[in-house]
Amino acid sequence: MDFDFSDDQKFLKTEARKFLEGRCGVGVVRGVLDDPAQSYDKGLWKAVADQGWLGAAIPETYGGLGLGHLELCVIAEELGRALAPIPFSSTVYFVAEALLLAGSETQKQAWLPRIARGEVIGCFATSERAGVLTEAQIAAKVDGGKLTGVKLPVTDGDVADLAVVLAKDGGRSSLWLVDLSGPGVARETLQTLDPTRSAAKLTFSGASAERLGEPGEGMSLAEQVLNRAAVLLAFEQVGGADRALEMAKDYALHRYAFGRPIGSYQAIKHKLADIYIKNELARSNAYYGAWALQTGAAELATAAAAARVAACEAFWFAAKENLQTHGGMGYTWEVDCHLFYRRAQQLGLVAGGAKAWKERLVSELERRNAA
Amino acid sequence: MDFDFSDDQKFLKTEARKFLEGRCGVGVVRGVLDDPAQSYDKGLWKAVADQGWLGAAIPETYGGLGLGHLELCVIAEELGRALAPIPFSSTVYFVAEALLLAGSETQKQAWLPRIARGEVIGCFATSERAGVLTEAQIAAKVDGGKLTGVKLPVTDGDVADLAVVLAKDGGRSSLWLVDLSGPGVARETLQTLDPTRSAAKLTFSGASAERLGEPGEGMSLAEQVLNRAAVLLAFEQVGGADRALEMAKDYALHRYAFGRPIGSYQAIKHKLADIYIKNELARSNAYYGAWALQTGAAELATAAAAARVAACEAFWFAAKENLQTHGGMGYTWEVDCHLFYRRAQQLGLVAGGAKAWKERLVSELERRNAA
Amino acid sequence: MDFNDTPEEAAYRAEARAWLEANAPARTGNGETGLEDPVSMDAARAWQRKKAEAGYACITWPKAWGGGGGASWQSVIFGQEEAKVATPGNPFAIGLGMCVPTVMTAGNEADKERFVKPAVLGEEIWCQLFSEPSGGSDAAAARTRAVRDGDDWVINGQKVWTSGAHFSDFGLLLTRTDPDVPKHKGLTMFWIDMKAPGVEVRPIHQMSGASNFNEVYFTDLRVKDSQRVGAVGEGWRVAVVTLMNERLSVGGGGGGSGHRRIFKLASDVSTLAGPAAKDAGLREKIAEWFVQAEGLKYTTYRTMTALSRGQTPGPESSIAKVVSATVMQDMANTAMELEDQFGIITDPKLAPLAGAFQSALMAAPGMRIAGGTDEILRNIIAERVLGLPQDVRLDKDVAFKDIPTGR
Amino acid sequence: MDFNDTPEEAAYRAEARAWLEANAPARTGNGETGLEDPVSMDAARAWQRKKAEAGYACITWPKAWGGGGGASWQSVIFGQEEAKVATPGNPFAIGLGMCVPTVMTAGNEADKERFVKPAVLGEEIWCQLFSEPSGGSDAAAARTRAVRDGDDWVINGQKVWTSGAHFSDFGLLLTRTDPDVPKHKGLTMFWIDMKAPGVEVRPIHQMSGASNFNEVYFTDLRVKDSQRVGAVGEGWRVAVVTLMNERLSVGGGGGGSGHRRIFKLASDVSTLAGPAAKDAGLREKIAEWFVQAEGLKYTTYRTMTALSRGQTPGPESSIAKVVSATVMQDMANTAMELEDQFGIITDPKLAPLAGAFQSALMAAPGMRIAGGTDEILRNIIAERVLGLPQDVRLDKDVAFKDIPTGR
Repeated sequence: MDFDFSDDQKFLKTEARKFLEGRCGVGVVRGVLDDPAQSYDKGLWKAVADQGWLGAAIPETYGGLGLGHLELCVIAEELGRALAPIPFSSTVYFVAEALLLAGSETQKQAWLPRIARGEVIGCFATSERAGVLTEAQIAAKVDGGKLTGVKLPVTDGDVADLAVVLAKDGGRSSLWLVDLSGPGVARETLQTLDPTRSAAKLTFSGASAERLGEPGEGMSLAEQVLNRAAVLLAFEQVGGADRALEMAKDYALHRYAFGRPIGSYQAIKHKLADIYIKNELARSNAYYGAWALQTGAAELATAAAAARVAACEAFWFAAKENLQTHGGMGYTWEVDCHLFYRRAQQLGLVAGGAKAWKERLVSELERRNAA
Repeated sequence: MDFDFSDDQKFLKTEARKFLEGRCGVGVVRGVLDDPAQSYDKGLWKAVADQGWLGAAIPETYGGLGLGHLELCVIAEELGRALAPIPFSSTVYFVAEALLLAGSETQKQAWLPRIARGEVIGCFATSERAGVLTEAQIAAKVDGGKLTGVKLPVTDGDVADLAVVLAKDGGRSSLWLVDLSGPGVARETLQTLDPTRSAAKLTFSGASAERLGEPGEGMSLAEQVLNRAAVLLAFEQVGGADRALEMAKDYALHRYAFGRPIGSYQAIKHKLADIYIKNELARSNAYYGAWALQTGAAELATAAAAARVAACEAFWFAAKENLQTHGGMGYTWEVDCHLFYRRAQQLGLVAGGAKAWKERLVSELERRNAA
Repeated sequence: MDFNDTPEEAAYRAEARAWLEANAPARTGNGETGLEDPVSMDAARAWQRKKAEAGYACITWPKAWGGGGGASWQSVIFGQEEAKVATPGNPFAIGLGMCVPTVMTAGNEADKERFVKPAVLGEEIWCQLFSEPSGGSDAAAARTRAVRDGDDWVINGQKVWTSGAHFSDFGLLLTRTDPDVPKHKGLTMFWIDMKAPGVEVRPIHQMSGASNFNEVYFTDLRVKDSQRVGAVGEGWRVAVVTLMNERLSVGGGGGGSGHRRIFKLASDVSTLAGPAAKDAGLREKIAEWFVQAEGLKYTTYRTMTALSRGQTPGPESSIAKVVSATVMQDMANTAMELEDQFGIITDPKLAPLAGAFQSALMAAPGMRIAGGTDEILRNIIAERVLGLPQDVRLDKDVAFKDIPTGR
Repeated sequence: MDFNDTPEEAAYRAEARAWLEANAPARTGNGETGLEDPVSMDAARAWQRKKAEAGYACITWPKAWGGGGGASWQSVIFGQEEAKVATPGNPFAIGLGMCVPTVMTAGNEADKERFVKPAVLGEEIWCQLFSEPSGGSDAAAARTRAVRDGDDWVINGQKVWTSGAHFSDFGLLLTRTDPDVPKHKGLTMFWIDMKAPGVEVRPIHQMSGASNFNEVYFTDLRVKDSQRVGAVGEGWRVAVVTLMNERLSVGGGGGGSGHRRIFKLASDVSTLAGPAAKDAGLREKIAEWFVQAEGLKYTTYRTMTALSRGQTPGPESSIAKVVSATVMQDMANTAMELEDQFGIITDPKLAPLAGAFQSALMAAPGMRIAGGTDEILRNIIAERVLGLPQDVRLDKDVAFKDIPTGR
């Protein structure tokens, strides 16, 4: 039994934290927050690419470091902790994973090395309207290699070079690769709950689309991509939740009321204990997801759903109660609590909300119990 | 606007409390708890009958006091507070209400005066198996005036003289009056979570049954009876919940830990504040239910469901957190916390669980919003 | 128990309604937007004057002070009727609800003569200057210093979370006049002219983007000793009068319309299993929220009934905010889950219900804090309602300057 | 990260499994009932001796003391394998987990010689006598008096919540030897003979009907000064050693099977909308409970991994009980709602799943209290894990006899 990261992986984590503390201070995050024209921090993106993180889980044959998913998990945790305002998840957890999962040799050769080098930003375009994504919901369609339809919200869609799009071709849906630099693509940046992570409305009018994976397998492939992304996002969420807990703890130790640190009052102590409990449960579920992702285990669907459900709950709870612990100051623009409150929602919604994942989890359990 | 009980009603409440403090101390409750042979306290039943409470809402023409349902509500609150171990709810909230709602003149004349005098104990027999009561669930049937089938659990069924039974006659169900002293009735007392309120399995094999209300209207009549009972039970629950809060408060004031009353620690203070909040919300919803019951308002279905949902939540929370506040002692047989924990479940299940009532409430709201 | 008026109440209501119909325009919109509209000062002042002249402003105050000389049940009824018509925003609430009553209780005769009537007539607006950055939930920890200088006092310091400071004419200011005695003993209250030199008002930028509060800075602000409200060192006693007036105000019924909104959303979106409106999990939550909103509504009715009967309302109203703020946050978060990926969009042109739930999500944290945090309100319920002991206090018997403080 | 053993671990596991298969009967039943069976003393003693002789009892203890002289990862692996086979109940846990290690740390040489080996061999059983009726969560508030009398001490008082007192040979007893000094300074620890005159054991009747704990009364119990464990007045230091050993024991994975049980129930009953198994509200709850149970399971794996790597486990294990006890109570209450009217029935012949959820409902309150209440555990997490300050203590610097107490 060895249910923890290796010393090498922990070293990578420490290095990543040091790196991000230097390159991704809160000033960088606020830079993107306060400037509507800025969708992400280009300097940080470049620096992260130079670290090779974009290709951490991309095999060397495709220009990556070929380290593996466990290494990507520890990087994800640190990116989440730092609220990194870059299109990392869209590019790496969604698009690179989709290519690794379903791409042809040519497609992998064409895109993965450029992704690893940071030359290509990716986005994953599935949603078209409010509500849980279902096959029936999809109106976008491809005819003779040309894509028409509207996708929103598309995280990082306003800055992406390459999109993986879920669209129908005949009756059933498939995944499609769309080079967004081509004609027939209109983008509109959206106002969202978390301006530190951009999102767009993509309107396709006859854009060239190349099929990714088997025809008609779109929903099932999308779900497999979501399972992989859910595990990686869970680490970002755990990183953010732990940081929110540290903020709350630090404030509770140094803020005094009635002559005592507020951290000496049980209302605050127990609130923070509850955050800690949820964070540990989320971390343990995320570790199991990491194991399943790394080993390609049959349990991935269950493990990913459990990791996501626990992580969404933990980050949301930590973010809102950290803000509450800060009292009036926590509600101001100047104090950073709202950055975590916003990001908790962004990460909680980007791969679909927890409610839908609970249903997926229980369906998996039913399958198991039946078997 | 006059949204409170009148001075006369409050006087009745005070008198009822004094009376029950004298006649229904915890010793009386434990007498029934500890003696399996004792299904209820006969002395208390007699005394309550002598007070005329059984007929508080029964018109004088049928031998009652004809006071009205608001008066019955204040009595119910005190009975709940005292954990009265008597078949009051079955006899008054269910059977008497069923007779008032659907009984023929003859049926009312035959039974209500005897109920008011305390000569007849009633029971309401609907459930046959685990799960929410539905028309499909009912197997009991009446053929040529003879009832066959099994009903369980039937609260107070082991001591009742008269049963109102939900059973089919042809395809659809009706309500039936069954004199349990007649032939074709077998009873078996059940082990339950709350031995201070008895329940039985009733097996009918050709017992004489007389229809109560319109044929085929069984489910709808049962629901109307349940709506009335739900409001009255809500007052018992609010009474119990308030008493549980008082117990917790009293203990928290006099139990010391680390040199301070435990009631000076926020963990306890906020726990008790939360009990208070739920109790007040339950009380206010119960008051609205009382108004709807008294005035026969169209809102009764909504008001009754809201009153029951709030009351179930309040009593359960107050009972379990009162026990928790008492720590190890609270878990012992000798301390009274478990009496409230048991009764909270008994009252929470006797008219059907909160989950089903939430569904009823939302269906009513949909109907309203549609209208 | 009866929702109908007594003949006397009915008569007063008819009279009030007639007057309102004659004097106020019919309401437009859903009745909620009114509260969110920016305050139009002139309209507000005009409306306040109209009410005052008709005896409908400060209904329970003596006529001599410009009030209506009426009973509290009358002010309840008028309030209900006024809520049904479109009225301008109310910038007078804090002054007439807290500051001026304090002056009437603790101020000198000259001040009463000077201030009460103009306030009732809407000519002068007041704000309350108690909270400080270092104080937070602990108002008695005020550090703003007032130092005696001949016949004047010189004031330096900062207040925070002040509503309406930017449009107020006067403020009720809690200061520290003696740091060498225990915190509750070294405070003194003054009224100040908000337009005087040495007073600077800055808006506070909230996470929601709005700015409903101000910071107020005092730099060598000179006030006359005659502006003192109450004796030197009696400031906390005076402040308690103000805060008691605040608690007496009936806590609003709270978010009863929420369940309709989420029903609307649920009928527009689907879950993995089908239409969200049929989702049993959502339906259970809707039932729970509805029951809480109804509970608050009828709790308010109970409070109003006590008023109508000439009794002082019980403590029930203290539960309103702690319940409604949490419901608001839970409901908004649930709505995000229903909207799924789409929930991130705040653009009113694209988001379901014009982004109502996204706005609620960003407003809810403020609701849980402003006017007493969830934690402070639970303390208040535990101590004032249930009579549980205060937590251990280390700040009561030492000189204020010696009380430990954070960084 | 992988669930497989290292070659070294695998070898040890194979060896242990072989030994277990040769020496222990194959498990029958679902693996849970074993824990509920009444302790069969003789079988338990025999099994313990067998393990001790094979070096599988107290694996990490020195061979000289009868232990296995092994590493903690070995004891983790043996524990996993032993859990797979049917073994008698374990009445030795408290003695070997807490009492005897305390004697080994704080006791004198003679006591170590006398007690360690017989305990390891299962010949002698120990219980821990710390809690008192007036103490509750506050073990250092012990009032049981030990008064010096020549070479003896005379002990009077009462302990409570003692597991296994009725079948124990010896007990580790925390006493008050000096009420005139602060509470933590006036305590002294002794070992006592549970069969000695002056010791009376009474079972505690729990609300569930069971009696898993005892009260123990001491009336003029005489012990020799040589039975003292640690110096006079050092009792609390000694007790802390005992309690630390308690906290080191890995908190169990917690209720992983619960979701299967409630699935079973849900497939047997229906709601107003149809089969309960399709009820979205229930399904969400099942997902939440499952995620918590899994979280605890993998948290335990993380702890075991730390042990296997020769590190001291982190504080993660402190969350197990506070989570699982609450889940147990919520799940049981939800099951009652699903069973609806029928839920009240406890008769195993009639109740769904033989009344498993009714039993859980009545057991859960005890779970939330025994071994540290929810509130105390949250204090421990906040203080020892997060490093937040202790609450204000009024009981530290005054003489024990002057500490305020309740009625």
